[in-house]
Amino acid sequence: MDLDELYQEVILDHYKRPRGVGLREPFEGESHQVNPTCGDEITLRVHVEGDTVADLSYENVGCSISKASASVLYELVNGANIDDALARLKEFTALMNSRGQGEADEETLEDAVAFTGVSKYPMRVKCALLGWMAFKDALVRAEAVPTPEGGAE
Amino acid sequence: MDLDELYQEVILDHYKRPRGVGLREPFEGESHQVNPTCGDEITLRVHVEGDTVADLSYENVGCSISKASASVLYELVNGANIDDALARLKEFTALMNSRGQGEADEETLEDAVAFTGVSKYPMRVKCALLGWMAFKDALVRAEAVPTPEGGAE
Amino acid sequence: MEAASKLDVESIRADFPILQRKIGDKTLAYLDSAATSQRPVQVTDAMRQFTDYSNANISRSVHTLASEATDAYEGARAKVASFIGAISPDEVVFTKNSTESINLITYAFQNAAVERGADPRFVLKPGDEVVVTEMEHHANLVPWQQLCLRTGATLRWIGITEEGRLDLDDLDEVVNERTKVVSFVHVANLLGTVNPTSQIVARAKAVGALVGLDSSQAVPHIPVDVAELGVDFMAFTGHKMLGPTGIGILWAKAELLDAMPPFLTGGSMIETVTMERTTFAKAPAKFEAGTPPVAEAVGLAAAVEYLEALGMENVRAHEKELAGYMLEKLEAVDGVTIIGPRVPIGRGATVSFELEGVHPHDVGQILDSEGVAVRVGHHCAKPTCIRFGVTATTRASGYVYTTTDEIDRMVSALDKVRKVFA
Amino acid sequence: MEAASKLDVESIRADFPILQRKIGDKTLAYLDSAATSQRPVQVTDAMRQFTDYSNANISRSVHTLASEATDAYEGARAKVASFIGAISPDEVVFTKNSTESINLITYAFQNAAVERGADPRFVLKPGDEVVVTEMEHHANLVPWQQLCLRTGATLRWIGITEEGRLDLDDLDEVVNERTKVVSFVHVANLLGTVNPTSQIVARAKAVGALVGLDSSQAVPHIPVDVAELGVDFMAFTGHKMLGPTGIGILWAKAELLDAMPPFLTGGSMIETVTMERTTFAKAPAKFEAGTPPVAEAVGLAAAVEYLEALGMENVRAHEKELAGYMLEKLEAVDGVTIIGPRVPIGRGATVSFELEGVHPHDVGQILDSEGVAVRVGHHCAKPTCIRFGVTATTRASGYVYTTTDEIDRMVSALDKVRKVFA
Ligand SMILES: Cc1ncc(COP(=O)(O)O)c(C=O)c1O
Ligand SMILES: Cc1ncc(COP(=O)(O)O)c(C=O)c1O
Repeated sequence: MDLDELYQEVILDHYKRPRGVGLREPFEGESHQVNPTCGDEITLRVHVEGDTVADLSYENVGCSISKASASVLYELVNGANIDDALARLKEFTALMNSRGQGEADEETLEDAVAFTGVSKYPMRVKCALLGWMAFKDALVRAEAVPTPEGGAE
Repeated sequence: MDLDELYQEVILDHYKRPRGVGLREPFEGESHQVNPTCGDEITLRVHVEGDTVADLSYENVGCSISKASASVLYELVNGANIDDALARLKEFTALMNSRGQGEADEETLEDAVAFTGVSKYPMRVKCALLGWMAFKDALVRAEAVPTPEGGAE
Repeated sequence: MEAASKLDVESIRADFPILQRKIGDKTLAYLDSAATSQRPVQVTDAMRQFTDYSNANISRSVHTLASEATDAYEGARAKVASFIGAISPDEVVFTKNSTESINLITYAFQNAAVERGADPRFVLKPGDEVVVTEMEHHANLVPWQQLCLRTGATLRWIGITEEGRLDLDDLDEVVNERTKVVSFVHVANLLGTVNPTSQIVARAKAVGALVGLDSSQAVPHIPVDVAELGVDFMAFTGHKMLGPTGIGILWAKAELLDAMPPFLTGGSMIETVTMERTTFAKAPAKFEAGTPPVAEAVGLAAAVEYLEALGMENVRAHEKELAGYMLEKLEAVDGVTIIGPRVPIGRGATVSFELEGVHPHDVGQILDSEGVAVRVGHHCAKPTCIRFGVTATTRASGYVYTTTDEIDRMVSALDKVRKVFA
Repeated sequence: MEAASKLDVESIRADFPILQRKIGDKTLAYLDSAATSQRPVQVTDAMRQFTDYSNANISRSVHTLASEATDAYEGARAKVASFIGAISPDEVVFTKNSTESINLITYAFQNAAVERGADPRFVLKPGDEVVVTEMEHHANLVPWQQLCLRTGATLRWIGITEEGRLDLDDLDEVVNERTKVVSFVHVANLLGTVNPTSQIVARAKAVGALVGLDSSQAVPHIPVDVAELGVDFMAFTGHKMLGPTGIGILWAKAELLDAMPPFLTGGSMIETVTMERTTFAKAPAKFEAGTPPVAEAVGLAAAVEYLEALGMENVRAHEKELAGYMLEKLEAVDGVTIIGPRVPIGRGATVSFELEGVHPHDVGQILDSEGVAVRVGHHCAKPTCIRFGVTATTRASGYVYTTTDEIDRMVSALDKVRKVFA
């Protein structure tokens, strides 16, 4: 069990000092996600201006991984172009599902690279993805992206 | 597998030439019993006069053990005093549930002694008891004996 | 169709310790695989290894054992999904047996009747019809009967020809605009008939009915691909396919599972719970309340691997040979009448028969004394028995480990039966 | 109460191969037995021996294997019955887990609502009330919620005191003339509380309500006697009592089982079947549709034998000591708050706690890196979490093989947690 791999400095730092936390106005889409196994929750809002994520705001209860992940998400997508944000969402999701086999691109994922180790812990992947799933869903609700087949995840 | 123990001459003889078969009138109690595992069935009637089983009549489909057993039942209880018949019923049931450990009394059980071997074959005990259960139930229905707790078996 | 390679039955038999078993002084000839198959060491070893090394409850904690157990359980789901050609593991629900799988479907209808906003496909009313066949196992008959009793819908059925085939002459009448669901047996457990599915499935689709299969006797014996079959749901069971007892499978289209109300409720199937109100997880979790059969899933995965290594085409070819051999030998026995198809086409290696003047119980008993294990009774298919005017039959059934030698032993034991009851 | 003899934990541990398991380079300290217990070799050996020697489907044929399998299965039923003081094996129904056992009861009510001539005790109408507690596992809450939703009955519950005990002050108000059934947890899986039963049972009887227990966490840990408890039904589960997954138990009074409509329907639970109509077998067969968990019943019987050999009084005494030790050590850790009773009286060796400023997921993860397996999350008892204002807890739970040494390891690992999250 290489704990350091999981609890990287970057992650602990985001956990202790989360960026962008709080629910703000205005917003076009809001999503509430629950991790049924542990009861962790996030409420996340997006405010879209043109093709930009003008604000991403959230409140959450959860473990270090889920809280740090939401904070990193904020840093990565707040103020970003929606297409770029979606690309990062896709990249991060793939990394999390890679079971430790993924190669993270520091260029695009920045601090989120620190989550590479999490993908080796299947029971924690859901924690890391909770905020990102909420982001995806909030974009759909904001009608900033089309509804996926079978509804939002 | 000592087959001879199961398929005694006496049993095969009763199977091939069943005694007392056929449904007759008059009767006060009739019982229909099914063995849910194999679908074997018996319909059995009792005609009671005073404290005597004045007639026991039946029709059945089933294996050699169940048919021979009904035939032996007829021989043992037809024309008998009800108390004696019940004593035999009790004795025979105990013998069948003895898992090969029971000692049969030839004095009271007569041909039914041949069923001692059947008690070693748990899957066949139900066959041997089918007619006897019907007899017990028919007596209850004829109001010749009190209703047992929880209804007839 | 002839398979290129055959099964190496001798080396298969070495994997099944029970085949060394003596019954009295005779070696066991196990011809009762349609009731339950035997398990190879690969299955028992996998379960033992799991229990002694990784045992934990799943999906509920972050410790290493729980993670390994969850991986093993979900891995089994994925293996079963790919074995039957499901597009996603999420379409596979683990139950306790085929019977629960079918009840899960019938209770979806029953619960939809008392739930607000239920999917109209699951809402049955008087005038609606449900269709089964006359050759069902009780597992695919009684739940539908009960459902009809409770909703006022009408149960209808497709009959059986004298040869033991489905009588499709009046299919268009039986399956009609009033039909909401058609559920029928894929391979019949008493008759051995392998039912052609496409005509019934097409007709069901044409009238807008849901259509499902009881494939309890199919998945173990023939290649099965749910996409190819075009059905909406399918039930089968672990213990008939070299796997353990205690695990069954319901496959259903994702979209259908989403539309179905939950059945058993409790832990692990919820999204959130307060004292007042519960919301539910997505399928398959939605249908798996409580601790699932974890070790059994591990065993089932090993069984599927075993069958995949043999190749289901080879399994089918082997059983086709067995069926032909059984039919030929049995037909030659004095007083034997086969109940079910008498040619090894569109049938499996499960053969029911009557021996004139001897009750199946007695046939089975005497065969047992020769070490030959067959099943006798109504085989949980009483309506089929009624159709053929018998109360019970003797049934011999083969599987991957069955030899023609064992069939020969059964046939000679029938001579002994005739002697005892001459 | 002090037991005369204690458990010989070292020799017990030798029976559990998994306790030799290494997590990384640390030996496993398994403190998650409340989620699922481990299995001794006696259980796995019994199942293996059955599978390799006697495996067959039960009650369905006359051959030797079927007869042995039926004996083994029915023998397991008798063993379980005597273990819990049931007057007859026929009062014991095998299910797949506790969750199914409880659903079997709730569906008896649901089916009674749509069946003609149903026993009035099972017919719920608007105005009728069902009582549970706030400390239920979801398994004994969600099924009753669903039942109330579907019948219009009202769900009520007994609250929890700050100390984690049932608040019985307003018992007479909560359980009243409108109450038709009271179902409550015997030992709470999150709080560890062992609930006193007599007062609730007496009140339920006084108002003519049926009363049952979720004894999933009780039967494995303390002596349980259904006659003494005076309840009408009780649910528990194999995998928490040294037995395998895939088997659960419902005990209910014979008279009640007779009065209940069937739940799952299909093979082996019928008396006779035609295409039109089915009549049902008597209990317990009536409630055991399809192939039951035969090998699992064999394993469960071996588990019961193992527990009987230890003596349930000794098991209780051992766990009382563990509980006391755990509470004492945990209370001494900086930042730890126990959720549930803080004295080892009327509680089991299952202790939930919070560590200030650290989420249970992170606690569990770091404990795991030290080889210590605890469970973290809501433990399928979200309402209890809400009651105590937490979303999740860390829970350590001991059993017959648990040592104080393992508890020490957990406590020192908590230091490491505090360091990482300082
Ligand atoms: C109190 C209690 N009830 C019910 C259950 C459910 O048991 P199972 O998961 O075996 O159905 C559990 C265990 O998870 C429990 O602790
Ligand atoms: C055709 C068919 N359907 C359903 C079943 C029921 O399977 P299970 O007993 O595993 O529920 C069986 C086997 O008994 C069967 O042969």
